[in-house]
Amino acid sequence: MMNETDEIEDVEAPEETSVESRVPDHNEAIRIAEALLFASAEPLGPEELAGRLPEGADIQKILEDLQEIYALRGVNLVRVAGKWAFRTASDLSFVLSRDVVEQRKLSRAAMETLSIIAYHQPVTRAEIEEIRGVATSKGTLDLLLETGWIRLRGRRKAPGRPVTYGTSPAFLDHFGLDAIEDLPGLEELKGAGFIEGRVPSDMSVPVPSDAEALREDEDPLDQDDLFQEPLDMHKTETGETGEE
Amino acid sequence: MMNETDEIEDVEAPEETSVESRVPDHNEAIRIAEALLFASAEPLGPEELAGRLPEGADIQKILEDLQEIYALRGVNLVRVAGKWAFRTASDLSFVLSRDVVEQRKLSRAAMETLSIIAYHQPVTRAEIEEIRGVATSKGTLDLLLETGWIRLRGRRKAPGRPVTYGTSPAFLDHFGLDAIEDLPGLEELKGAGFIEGRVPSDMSVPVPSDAEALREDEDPLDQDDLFQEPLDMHKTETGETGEE
Amino acid sequence: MAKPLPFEDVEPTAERGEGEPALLVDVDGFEGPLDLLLELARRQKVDLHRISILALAEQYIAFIEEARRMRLELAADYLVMAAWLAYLKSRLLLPEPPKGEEPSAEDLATALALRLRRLEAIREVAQKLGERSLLGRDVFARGAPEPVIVNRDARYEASLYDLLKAYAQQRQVQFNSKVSLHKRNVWSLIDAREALERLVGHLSGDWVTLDTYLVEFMVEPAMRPTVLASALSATLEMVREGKLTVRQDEAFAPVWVKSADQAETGAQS
Repeated sequence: MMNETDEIEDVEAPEETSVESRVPDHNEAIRIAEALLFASAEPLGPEELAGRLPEGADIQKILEDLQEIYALRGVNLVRVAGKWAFRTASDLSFVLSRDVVEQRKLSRAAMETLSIIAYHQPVTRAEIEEIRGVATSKGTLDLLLETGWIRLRGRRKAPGRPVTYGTSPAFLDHFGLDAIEDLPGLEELKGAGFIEGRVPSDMSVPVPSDAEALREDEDPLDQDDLFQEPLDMHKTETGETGEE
Repeated sequence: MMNETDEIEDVEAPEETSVESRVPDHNEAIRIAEALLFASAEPLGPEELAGRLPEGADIQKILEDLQEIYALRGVNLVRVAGKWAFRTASDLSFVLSRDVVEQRKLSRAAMETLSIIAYHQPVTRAEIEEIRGVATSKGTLDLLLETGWIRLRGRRKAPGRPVTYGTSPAFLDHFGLDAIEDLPGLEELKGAGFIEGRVPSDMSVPVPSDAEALREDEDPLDQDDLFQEPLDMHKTETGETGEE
Repeated sequence: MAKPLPFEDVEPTAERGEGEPALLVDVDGFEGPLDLLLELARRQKVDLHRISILALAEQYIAFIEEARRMRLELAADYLVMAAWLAYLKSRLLLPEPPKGEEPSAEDLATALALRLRRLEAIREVAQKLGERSLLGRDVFARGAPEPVIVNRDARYEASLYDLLKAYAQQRQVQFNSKVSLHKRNVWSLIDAREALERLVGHLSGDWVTLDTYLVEFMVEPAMRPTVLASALSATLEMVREGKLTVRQDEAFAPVWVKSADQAETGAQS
């Protein structure tokens, strides 16, 4: 018995996947990925797709092919927040915006605050105020939390342990960004020295960073914080916590 | 317009109509229709599309072209109730469903009913009720049938010809019994502390039998009985039936 | 100071054009002193790198004085900034003292210029960000998402222990209920009443213990409780109706009955 188990390892070997033999499968995999992405309002990550695609599907290639197929169509495959989603072509906004039910525009103060959080994250309220030269109302931060675009990250390891803010994947999705490094004008800001990493440069932590992992100078949120901001919580976690 | 609709049949024939002049606009109109249909929460009718498409766009042709473009894709343009919508290709519906196995505990009522069926089989619903002293809901028996642990055996040769229930091999399997006769008898139940106190001498626990063969007092099931229990059915067949 | 409304429904408060003196005192249009300073700096129409902080300070102070002359309510931070700029201005105008602990006036001016540039920079990117193709404004997600259908396949769990316990408990309940049903022979209240009424007929004003009379009804020993209970109840009822008198000398002592004096002996028997 024991010495027969060797067979098991060989089971997967025969599929040498020379591209030729893969083509029909590849097309089928493209169709599957297309259906999945098309059906979903939310972007899907490669891992999520992989779980549904035939074993051994070349996800990278599938996505590239799909992107190309749709490049000139009225619906495009775009990459947001490291995931993939179909979105209407941006040049067609003029026909579609008519549907928009009274889109509320972020006020200048809120937009500025959001930008500071995006470009300087993780950032504390005091730092935001320092840059804007004016007190930030609680309302503005609450509202940004409510949009789901910003989140409480942790607490700065500093006197008073102020809460640090950062952006969420929903922020990237809303602004059509693949990653935080794609923020417009980021390089210029860095070049001008306006975005100073508080973290020693040898740590190679990108500035700004919306990574899940906390930085050296951040502590996790306290238990209380999680209940103070139910709006934020139930964006990131699945229910449970923030429910009252 | 009307006399040109003949074209529809040879859609694939190289578009001879004055398409040339129309092409750029037509393609743009297709893109717009595509985006509108994609983004709309409801299927769109030709009139609704007409309101958004460039003046003079040939809606019929646009929809036909779109339908053709998507015919072999993972997403198809389909007509629903006279309106149009994109839908996942029907052959791919499987990718949009996921099977989740949920562990559930049997209710006390179900457990009691099951135990009576196990010990007293073949047993009718009325007999179960007599032992339990309460009415047995249809739901409880359906649920037990769904577990696959009980089965309809036959019909009692008695007025009303009530259905008789018994346990299945899956029951033995689940409860780790080699045979139904391995269920402990009265003395063993007492010995194991399941029954305390005095037991009247005339009371006994039957020796159960789950033999395939019907008993003297059982008739085979009617043809109809086999279709009365869809819950039981879709255990054996693959999905399809039980979808609502 | 502008009220920090998170969303504005109207267009952003009028673009502040140049050369419109009325705007000079429109403090409401500004997001704090730094914003006001930035606006004033923009009016110098020079690169922020080459801005004259001294000139800027003078303009700001003039602005604030004008505003106060018009009795406009000014938020404290505008005044604080004015005071600080007045101090900076005086230091910039006076010869620098020998190097001390404090940063030089030049350093302070440079730091302020840097802050202004940084604010301007973030404003620019904020604008660029807002000009992107925004989801829900310019680009749209699937309007009718087709959710993944989750087929829940319930796998039921039950242990042999639970099975046996469920069975044993029911059977035990059944044994117990059957036991009492078979063995219990109840002497009902009605039986007791009839028997007692017959008894009253036989009584001739003498005290009789209830027990002696009841013995004949206790067909089996198990019936004693039910006979006693029913008889006592019936007795009490008849006492209430004035047909019987009852007495007990002490707790647990025999119960004595006799027909009441004015008892009509009822023609029942």
